Amino acid sequence: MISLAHFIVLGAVLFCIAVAGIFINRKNVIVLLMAIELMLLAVNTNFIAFSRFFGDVSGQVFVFFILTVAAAESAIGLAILTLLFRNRRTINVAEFDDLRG
Amino acid sequence: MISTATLLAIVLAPLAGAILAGLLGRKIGRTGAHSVTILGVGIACILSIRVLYQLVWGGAPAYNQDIYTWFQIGGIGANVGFLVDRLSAMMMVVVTFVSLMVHVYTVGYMADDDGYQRFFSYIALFTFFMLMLVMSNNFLQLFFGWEGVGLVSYLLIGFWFKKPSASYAGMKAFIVNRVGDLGFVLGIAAALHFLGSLDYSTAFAHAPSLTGQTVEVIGGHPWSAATLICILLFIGAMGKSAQVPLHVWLPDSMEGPTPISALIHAATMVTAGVFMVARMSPLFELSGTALSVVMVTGATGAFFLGLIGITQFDIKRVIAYSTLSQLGYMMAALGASAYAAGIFHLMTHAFFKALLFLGAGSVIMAMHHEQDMRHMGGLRRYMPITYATMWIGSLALCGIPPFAGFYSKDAIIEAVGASHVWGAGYAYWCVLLGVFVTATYTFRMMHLTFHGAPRFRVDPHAGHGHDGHAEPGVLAHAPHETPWVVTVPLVLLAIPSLAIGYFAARPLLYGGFFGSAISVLPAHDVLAGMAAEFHGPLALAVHSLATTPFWLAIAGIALTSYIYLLKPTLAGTISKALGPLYRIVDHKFYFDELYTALFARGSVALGKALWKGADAGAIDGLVVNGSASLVGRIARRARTLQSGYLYHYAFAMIVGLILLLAGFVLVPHA
Amino acid sequence: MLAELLLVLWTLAKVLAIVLPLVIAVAMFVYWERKVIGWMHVRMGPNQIGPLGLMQAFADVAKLLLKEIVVPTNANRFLFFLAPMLALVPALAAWAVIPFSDGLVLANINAGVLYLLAMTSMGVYGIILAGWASNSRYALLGAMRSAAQVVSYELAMGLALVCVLVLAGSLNLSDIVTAQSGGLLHWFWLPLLPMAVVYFISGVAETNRAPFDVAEGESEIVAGFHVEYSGSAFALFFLAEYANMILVAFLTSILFLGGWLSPFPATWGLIGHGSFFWLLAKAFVVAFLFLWFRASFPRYRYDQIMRLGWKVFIPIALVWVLVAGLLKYFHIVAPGA
Amino acid sequence: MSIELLAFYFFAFFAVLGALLVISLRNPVHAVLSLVLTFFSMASIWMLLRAEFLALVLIVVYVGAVMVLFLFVVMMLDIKVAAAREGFIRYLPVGIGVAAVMLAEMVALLGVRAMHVAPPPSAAVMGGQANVVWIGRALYTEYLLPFELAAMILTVGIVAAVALTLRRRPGVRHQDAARQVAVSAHERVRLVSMPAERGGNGAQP
Repeated sequence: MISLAHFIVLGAVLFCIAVAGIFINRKNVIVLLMAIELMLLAVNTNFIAFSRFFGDVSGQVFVFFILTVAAAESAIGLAILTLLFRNRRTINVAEFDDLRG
Repeated sequence: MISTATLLAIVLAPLAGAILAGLLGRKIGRTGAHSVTILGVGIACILSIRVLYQLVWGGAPAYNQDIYTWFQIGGIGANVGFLVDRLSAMMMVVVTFVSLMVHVYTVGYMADDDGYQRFFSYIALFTFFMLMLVMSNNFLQLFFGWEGVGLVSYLLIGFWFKKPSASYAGMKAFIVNRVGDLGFVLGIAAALHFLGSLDYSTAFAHAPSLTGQTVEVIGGHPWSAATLICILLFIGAMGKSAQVPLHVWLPDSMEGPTPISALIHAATMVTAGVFMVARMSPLFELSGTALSVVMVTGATGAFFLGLIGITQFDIKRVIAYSTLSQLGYMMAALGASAYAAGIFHLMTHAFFKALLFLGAGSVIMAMHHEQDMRHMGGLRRYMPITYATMWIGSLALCGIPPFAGFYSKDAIIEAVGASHVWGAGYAYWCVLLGVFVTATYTFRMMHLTFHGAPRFRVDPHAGHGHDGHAEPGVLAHAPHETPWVVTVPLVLLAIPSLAIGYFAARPLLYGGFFGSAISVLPAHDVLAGMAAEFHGPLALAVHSLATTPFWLAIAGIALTSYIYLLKPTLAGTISKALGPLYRIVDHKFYFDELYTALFARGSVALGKALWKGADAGAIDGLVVNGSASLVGRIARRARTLQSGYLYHYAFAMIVGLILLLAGFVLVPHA
Repeated sequence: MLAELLLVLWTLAKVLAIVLPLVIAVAMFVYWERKVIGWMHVRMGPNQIGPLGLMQAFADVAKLLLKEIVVPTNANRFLFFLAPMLALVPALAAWAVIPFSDGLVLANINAGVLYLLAMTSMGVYGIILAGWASNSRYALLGAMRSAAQVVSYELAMGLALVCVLVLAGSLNLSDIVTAQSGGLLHWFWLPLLPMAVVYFISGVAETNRAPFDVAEGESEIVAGFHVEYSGSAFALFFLAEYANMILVAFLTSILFLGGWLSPFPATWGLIGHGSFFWLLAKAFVVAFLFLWFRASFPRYRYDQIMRLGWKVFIPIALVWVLVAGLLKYFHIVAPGA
Repeated sequence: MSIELLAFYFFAFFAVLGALLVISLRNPVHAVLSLVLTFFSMASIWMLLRAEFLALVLIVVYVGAVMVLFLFVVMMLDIKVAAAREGFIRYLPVGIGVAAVMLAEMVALLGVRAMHVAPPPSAAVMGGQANVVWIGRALYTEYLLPFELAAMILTVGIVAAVALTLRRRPGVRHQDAARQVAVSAHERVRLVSMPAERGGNGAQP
């Protein structure tokens, strides 16, 4: 029988994979961005699962907004990335340390 | 009736002059500066004489009124007000008259000084403060005037601030006075605490309640409250009136211009202590101990500090030590409860000491700012007026009848002799021998300065200037009599020095002149006993020819005349023969050395310890630099956290998230 | 369990019933295209193989299947082979929600229009990956052009769809068709005429057909994203492109031309009733337009394509969304039935 | 095991596989495609949750647009794969450790056992409406203002993205449609009066 736990655990697994991805691919901005997208996906899955199991539309509405914002975020993020590459000829995060104290 | 407006005019006229001369000195020029200040002080002088006249002959009652409320704290009012009775009126006349004389004299003395306007501003300001002190009707205003004159004194001692010795002397005067002022402030506070008011009349009205009250300054030793208050106040007087052992600043204050020495450090300011003790007579009368302290201190100064005068060669210093000695006389009189005698001597001393100082200043001018008597001599031919007036001053100082000093000093010696407070015997010997000492140093000065052969040389090619000479004892011009602005004050001061004693002795000493201004317990009233033997000034003068003090004075004059006029080499021989004794006196009883070792070195060492240890070490090193470097060190560590690497921040967030989750997992749910 | 298994098998059968005719339709469409363009160019077109050259398309298929697939050096083999499939799968998957007639639909889902958008938007992957995996500059350039073009026109297309579903009040394609019932004038082409045009032209651009075929651009970049493909791999792209064309033709028919509905009153008997053949006929006409365009128009320049998409179609579509909303709000256009 | 559960495991497997590939693949293009796989699988899982609208929006928005953008960027930027992969092996254990700890914590915290509840009938949940209608009603009534706000965010996002990446390169020819339309006849042709050439080997007299 499919249950709420299935979806929640799936979300948790995806989230943790994304966390691991951030740890492992520390130099690659694109993979970092993708890991963030993965996290959002995991979170969204939880929202939808709860919405479904509790019969509350708010969860899905929230996912809708998250998708909206995330789309805008990745668009701007990629634009910034393009600019970065244009100016620095690299997307290696290790070389973006202008804010070092 | 004395009008408030008159009193305000007396006080404010010198202040206005001071402000005009001080702030607009450049605009109004030299003539303007001395005109406004002389005008201001002149107005004050004339009005003061009128006030005194009203009080003494006009039958006007004493004026005691608050004019302005300065502030009010918890029932304690600080007011500006005037108490003008015969005591203060007499002081006002003395102050303004001497001040006026000095103003006029200064026109000549400072004629070619750069700080001309500044000087006039200062002395006018001094007159204002002194009047505030004298006319005050409460402790706080008294303190205001007290500090004000101290400030001006500091400014004027260091008037030639480019001269290091003058600067140091100014600072010395200021610091020594701080010691006295501390006691004074504590005394005022104690008076306020026990008497509940700053106002004289209220406070004195409560004075009898002090009897029996005790206070434990040191645990287990109850002190009489009256004694405590009086001794604390007297410590203030010791500072201001240069009593042993706080006298050390006065000789050094001679670094200031001579008119200042005359005005502040002889006639007026230094007598503020005497005036204050007289003013506080209702309090002092309550404490026999305090009177003893006053008398012993004064008498000690009168004799021992006079001794120092014999060894000095600087003409102004001789007069300065003479002042110390005479202040000692005044204090001794106060200690004997002969307040009137003390004040009487204060007045006569103001005239003849101002005269002597101004005369000395005249000599110094004539000698082109040479002060060393070893390079003088025979000046009587060059400056007859100065010579004549100086003679009058000297005789007054020595107490030769019928000069002013005779009456006051004789009264003091008698009063001390008649006193029964503890230490009166010692004090009597001191003041008695002091007469001989006084005559000795006075005529030593006269002989060295005016008699004998000149010990200077006139050389038109020698360097000429205010700062001194290329060679000591060499003058560019021959000495000459000083201009009229100098000699007129000398003459005007010589008149009271000559005659005031004769006219004032009876009313002041025995006529109850001061009335309620001074209160004396019957047990202490020595003057009353003396009044019985008083048969008029002339009779007293004649009678004195048969008394010890007169012959002691004559002996002093004769001795010095013999040594300095007939056997000039004898002085050196005697000083050699006396050896260590001479050295002790010559070094002023090693007071300065003692203070230097004890306080100066001590405070330097303390300061150094505080500087190195507390300031540089604790505050700079630990607190300031320490905290700064601590911040720096923490920041250096913390800075490494801010790597600028995106993933480090991501790590931090994730680790935080994990910890948060762990917290939720580990903490059981409520 | 058995019932579920049977359901899966039945669904598979239905899928086959759609895909197989579709593939044959593609083959015949290619033949028809060559014939029509030939006639328009006053030439014969294919006429050698089979009667009237009918078997030409099948011959081509055979040829392509038999040809060797050449993989360029340094090409990404996995993606190189994945790309054609990624191109074809969405093209075929989209057919799942197409209602061929009343009730005749593989998956009558509520969000059919969204599903269509989703599938068409995925077609771009095939193109991009093909271009990138080929390790060829021409291919990559073509892929980039194509991808940008597809993404741009998808917006206008989506907005046109929004207009339709505002009027229909449903995302279900069958419902949309039903909403147009009531005769020729009730079809959405009339109230949404600009949108119909925008949708169709966007469809042409989406499928990279002439005059928007800069992704292939034979005269500039040889053959664009599939320049390195040969044999059956190329055939898959070919199949996907034509399947998409037919899909756009069907969708235009369904969304704006009343789908299976008859233009004639129901009283007219057989031709007055809606049926699959009406849809086929409409789609045929629309598909013909593709061929006509190709034969008539010169190719757009790339910047002109972009300008048309962003500065003409999207503003028009945005305005018409408002118009459609007003039409609906004031009941000027009420869904039929 | 119901077919729904089977489908769940099937899609979940691909979702997790895709996610693992995203973070471990060397080639960013492959990583992007893996992410597409994950998105696709998760969209299917959302379908299982009867969230059709969001599932399709996920595909339209993410697979159809965002990931295409990613692909674009990855392809256009000349990424040095080796540098980007620096320290992969070194940080692998840390990453796995952190992820494992986190997963354990999450599972413990969520109390997975307590969630073994069967889903309620979807029709009952949505009040008999289609999923799209369900969400639509909520969006346009209760969440109208946030919805408008989301639209604003998207607009700003577009403007920002364009403004950031727009660059005017000198020397590039642009077509100015307005000028083309507004052109007048005398601007099209320029008549040049050329003086006759003298001398040379021309045949002019």
